[in-house]
Amino acid sequence: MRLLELAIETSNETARPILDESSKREVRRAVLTAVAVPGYQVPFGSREMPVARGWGSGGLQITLAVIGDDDTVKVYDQGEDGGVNAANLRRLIRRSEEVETTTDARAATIIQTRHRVPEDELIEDQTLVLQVPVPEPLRGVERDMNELRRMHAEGDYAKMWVSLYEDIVRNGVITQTTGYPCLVNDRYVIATTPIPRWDVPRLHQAKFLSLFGAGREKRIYAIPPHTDVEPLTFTDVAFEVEAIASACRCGLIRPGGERAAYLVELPRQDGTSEWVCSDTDWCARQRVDAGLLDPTTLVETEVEL
Amino acid sequence: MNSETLNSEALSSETLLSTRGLDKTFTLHAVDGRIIDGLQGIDLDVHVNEHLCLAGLSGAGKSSLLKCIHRTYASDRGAILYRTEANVVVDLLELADRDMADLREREIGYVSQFLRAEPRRGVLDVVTRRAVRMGVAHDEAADRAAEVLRRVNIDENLWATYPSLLSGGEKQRVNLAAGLVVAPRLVLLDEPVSALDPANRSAVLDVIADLTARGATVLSVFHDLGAIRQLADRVAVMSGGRIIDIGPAGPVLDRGMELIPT
Amino acid sequence: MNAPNEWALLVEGLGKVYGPGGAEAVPGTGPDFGRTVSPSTGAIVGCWDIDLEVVPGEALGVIGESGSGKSTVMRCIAGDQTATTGQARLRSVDDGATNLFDMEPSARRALRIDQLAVVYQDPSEGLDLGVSAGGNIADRLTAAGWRNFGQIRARAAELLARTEVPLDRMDDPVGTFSGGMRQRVQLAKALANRPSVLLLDEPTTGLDASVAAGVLDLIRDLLDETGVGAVVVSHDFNVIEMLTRRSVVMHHGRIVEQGLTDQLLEDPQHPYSQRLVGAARG
Amino acid sequence: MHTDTTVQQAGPPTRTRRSELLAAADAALLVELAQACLEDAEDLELVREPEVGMLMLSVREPVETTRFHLGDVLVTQSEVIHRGVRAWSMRMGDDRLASLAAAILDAEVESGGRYAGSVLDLCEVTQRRVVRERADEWRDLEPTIVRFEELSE
Amino acid sequence: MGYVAAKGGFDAIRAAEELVRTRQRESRSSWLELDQIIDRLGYAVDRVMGEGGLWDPELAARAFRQAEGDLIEATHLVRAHRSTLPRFGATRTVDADEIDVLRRIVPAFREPPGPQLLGRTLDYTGRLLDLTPEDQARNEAVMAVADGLTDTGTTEADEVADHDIDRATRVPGRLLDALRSMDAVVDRRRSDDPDPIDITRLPARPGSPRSARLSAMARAETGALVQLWYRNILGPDRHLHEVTLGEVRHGRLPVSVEHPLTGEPLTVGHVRVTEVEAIEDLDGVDEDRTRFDVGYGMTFGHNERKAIAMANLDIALARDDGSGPLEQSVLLTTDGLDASGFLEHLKLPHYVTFRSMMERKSALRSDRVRQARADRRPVAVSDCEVTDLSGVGA
Repeated sequence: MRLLELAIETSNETARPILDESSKREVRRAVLTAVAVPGYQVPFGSREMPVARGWGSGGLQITLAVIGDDDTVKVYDQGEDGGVNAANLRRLIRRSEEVETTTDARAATIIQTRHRVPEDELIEDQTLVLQVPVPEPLRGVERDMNELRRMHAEGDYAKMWVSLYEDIVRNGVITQTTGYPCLVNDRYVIATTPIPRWDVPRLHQAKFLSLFGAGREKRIYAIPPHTDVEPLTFTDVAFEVEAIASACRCGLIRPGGERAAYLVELPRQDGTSEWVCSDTDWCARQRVDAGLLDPTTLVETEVEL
Repeated sequence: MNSETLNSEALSSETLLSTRGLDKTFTLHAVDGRIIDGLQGIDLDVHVNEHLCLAGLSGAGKSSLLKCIHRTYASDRGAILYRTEANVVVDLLELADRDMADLREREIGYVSQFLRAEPRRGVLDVVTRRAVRMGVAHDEAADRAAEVLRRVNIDENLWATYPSLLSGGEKQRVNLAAGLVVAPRLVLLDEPVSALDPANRSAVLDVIADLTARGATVLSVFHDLGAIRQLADRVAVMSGGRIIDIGPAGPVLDRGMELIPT
Repeated sequence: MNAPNEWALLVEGLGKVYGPGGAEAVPGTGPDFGRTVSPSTGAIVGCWDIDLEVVPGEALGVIGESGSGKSTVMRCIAGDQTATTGQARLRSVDDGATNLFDMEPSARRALRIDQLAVVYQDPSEGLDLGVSAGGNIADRLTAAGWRNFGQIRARAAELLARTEVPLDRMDDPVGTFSGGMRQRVQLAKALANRPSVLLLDEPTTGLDASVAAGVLDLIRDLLDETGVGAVVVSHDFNVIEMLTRRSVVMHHGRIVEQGLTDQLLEDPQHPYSQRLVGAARG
Repeated sequence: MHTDTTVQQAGPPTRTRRSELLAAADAALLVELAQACLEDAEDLELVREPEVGMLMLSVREPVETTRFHLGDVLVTQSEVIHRGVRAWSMRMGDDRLASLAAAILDAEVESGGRYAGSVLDLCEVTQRRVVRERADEWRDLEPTIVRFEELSE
Repeated sequence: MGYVAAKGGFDAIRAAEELVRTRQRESRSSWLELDQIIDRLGYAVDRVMGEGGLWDPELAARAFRQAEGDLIEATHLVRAHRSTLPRFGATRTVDADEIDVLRRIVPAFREPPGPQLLGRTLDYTGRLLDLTPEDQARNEAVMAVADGLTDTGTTEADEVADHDIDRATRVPGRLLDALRSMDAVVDRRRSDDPDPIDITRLPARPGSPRSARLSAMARAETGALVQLWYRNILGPDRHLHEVTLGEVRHGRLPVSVEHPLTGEPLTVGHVRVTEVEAIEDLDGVDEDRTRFDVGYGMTFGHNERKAIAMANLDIALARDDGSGPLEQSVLLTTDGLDASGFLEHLKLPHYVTFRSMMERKSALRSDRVRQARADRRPVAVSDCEVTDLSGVGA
């Protein structure tokens, strides 16, 4: 018996998951607490991931912790499966865990996302994992952490209301863009990550579970299925989502049209713009259904590594 | 307040106010604790609806007595019995501060020669507000204020002016108007006409004379004999912190001219 | 005479010691010893043995030099500082059965919304200077559950009009206001939810004389109109004289004299009160 | 009690002390000797494969005399049964081969194996090396002590 | 079945990675060995170990090389690697008094108990950039090594038999104990022994016990801690006094565990640490003006700047008892990975959020909103306020 061979043979170097089992258990415990107290930011021992803090390390830890053998994972960013951050995270997840991946939100059991909720209507047993850069909804009005903790504990959100009041007074409209503050289950105010206001109504009484992971800030919070999620608005000032101001390049969405989706702008040097659907996979399927696109020209879901 | 109320029999029915053995000294802590005598053993009955003038030379203790009754001065010992509107006899010296303050607001008025009005309020406003504070509805209070201001000869042009901009005589009349817009049951008058010219003085004395006509009781200090002769039912002469003579105005004044300023 | 008034605020045996020792720090301090620093523990006895009572519609004055402990008393009642010992009760809370000092901090803070309002000398303590006058009032209203923008604005406008803040300044940040105007906004905010007791800490100190006079006038009217019970802390006798009927005089953390306000100012009994009044009026 | 690889002791080291010396011993010498032991008796059983992991370094600070975690230390530990005797080793860093070797050598001594004497010699060499290195280090450091010459009569 | 146009981003990532790898492998200069980095770039290695919170010079050197000298990236690599490692447990608690000193200075006294041992330092030397020509310097280095090989200037073990004297000097008593004997410091020694917080498993938040603060500072980014110190000494925050240093030490601490078979403690090796005691002048109203208090700092490796900043911050935090903003700054803004990760995340695509912001800009420019603003009344901009989305995607 060669000692050297023995040592190499028994090496624990190979195929090491990027999050060890005890850490996963800890994340799952935090997730359970978060689900039990909707909207409450549960502190957890966030580990360092192979991606930088702020690059989805919180969402990644949740995904790795809740993933099971039968799960199918979709990872996308800005609504785009091919975005650089999404592609990298998907590769990391597949290297670490043996799971299927997909781009079809309907086929995924776990959808890790940054900045968007899929245009598809998600259903029971689907889990949306949102990457959260700043989980504290009150940060804009208060910085002191002891005071923030007090405000949440006492449900004292007057400062937030004042900021909305001031916004309307100064601007005539609420100018808060993304990450709109919402009251969950009539108890805690949360930051809806930076998803656009467009996506906010979809969190209210949703059939799916939403998990929010903030790796740098070491907090997890959740919206269980069938939970009230109400954007903070005055009773006489309607909450409004982003207007559809132009028709999209795919030809399916136009102002006042019967289909609606969140559009993003593609500016040109001359100041004019084109518009496209932000959720690219949804858009492609719509176009196929509408006979505008030949499905055979599309790449299938699986991406080799 | 029950502890301070006395049997209503403690005062005879014609007496509104009675001081019993009232002493007042001033201790000057800053001057080696020197003690200055103020009042000594004052026994004085004020009858219901009379005008009793305190007479005497400067320093005799006239103002001190008024202030002791009003509790602006803290008396050393003795009692000040007072029959309230509810026909309860109380010792003002034993009364809790808050109850004394209430009594001052409703029954016992003190009008000095100095005006203390809120700045930045017009004259009419100052007088009106006094009436409002004493429970008169605002519109009626304004009417009463206008009436009393006219009676003390304050020109209507001045009604919107801040009191601080008025002359000394005008201020004194405004002060009196404020004090009398709702006549207290017991009026303590401390030299209210000292700064007035003859014409205004006469008008003010008329207003004061009217107080007793309307049922009030007046205890006053005037610096001139004329006013006393015109107004007083009875006169008490003070000297060295004591009452040395008391009785109907005419005889007392005749007896003690040297102790009364002219 | 009428039935005795029921207090709106009752304070009994309030004491506050900064530093070690608690009650053990007290002996050797106070006016008799001319010091507030405990000779045994080195702690500072901010105030001790303080009893106060205020009925609805009544304003009680607290007079004293700076360092006499009067602001400590106010801050302990307000909940800005933790009292070392004693009791404070509000009639509006459990009909006076609860000692505020025993309440959970959160419940204590909630009192500030609609029970126990404070107007500070420095408006920045009671106001968010970066927020508009209307927004400052909206803070109190939303805390009390108001959720209708139009109603909030209407109520804010009503309060600001009452406190003589020009309505065309309603949407300007309070930080752009003059001192007197800030104080008016602070009053409007304090009264937004009709508290039963109002604490005023040197409400006109630092203002120009004429501005102070106007604010004082306003406070006096508000006290008359609202029937709120008030504690007025000030070193300025004009303020005390104008707003209060009864007062206490504080020195080295203790109440050395109490009585009718005009008596305290015209015939003070305690050597310290005489010195204080003599210095201010002499 | 604080233990230290520099403390000299009389006679053969205790088992614990031996583990300390094997932790400090030269990796190449350990492996060479362990290989010889294995060739002599091929009954090795791995109770715990050489595993790299972390130890949280707990320090008691002097101000409050309370503990805090300074950080983690990377170590490798192994546990074997060799010649019927159970033995364990831990070494600093990612050093699987040497850790495994050290565990085998510990069992070799404990079971009175053929190479027990060689292992003890290695311990002795290590002991002398450690002492010498430390002495050398102090020889270099000592001149950097600041000494003030006092003027005196 | 979904459809993906994902290859574009993915291929670009891979091509970008390849550029990095190629340079690392195919550089014109020779391969940088780990022992070279450990020996010659020791301060960088120490920083990566300290800020990474993991003592292992070899891993740190590896990370430093892979990160091409980017200390924060190297720290990130070490930390991410940590996440994959099992933890065996904690060492036996080592008393800070057991430090075997390589350097020890006591600025507070001319001749303290124990030595003023300068150790290996250029602190007291004018530092100029050495412009000796490369060839000459390299030759000198080679010659020096050759000299070292021939000159067996080592001490025989027998010559250092008088070992205990050495030990007393090398593990000197600490100044704090002397100050206590002089009754010059408030005594904060606790009789209880609270379990320390593990900040890698429990997030450190304001209100955490001191053990969490010490751990957070021990792992903090050196520049961040120094900057926090400086800004609080001279900047607008003013939470710090300047202290007098009692102890500045660099030395070795034993790593000690219990032998699982004998049950006895043993030392498996050593780590180098820097340790500082900072003497604070107390001047608060409820503080003991007649005595000093002491703050404490310790971090992996040789990093005196960080340990000094830490000790001064420790005493400032003890003094304001977690009531001020400083604690939040220490616990939540000094981690190098947190700060740089958050900053760098700005490089990620943000076009969904930016589009939402653009939409509000045009809303604010619309005539209806302009008018509403002038009228001080709210207005709805969108025609599809809350759109019913059911069925849209089906």
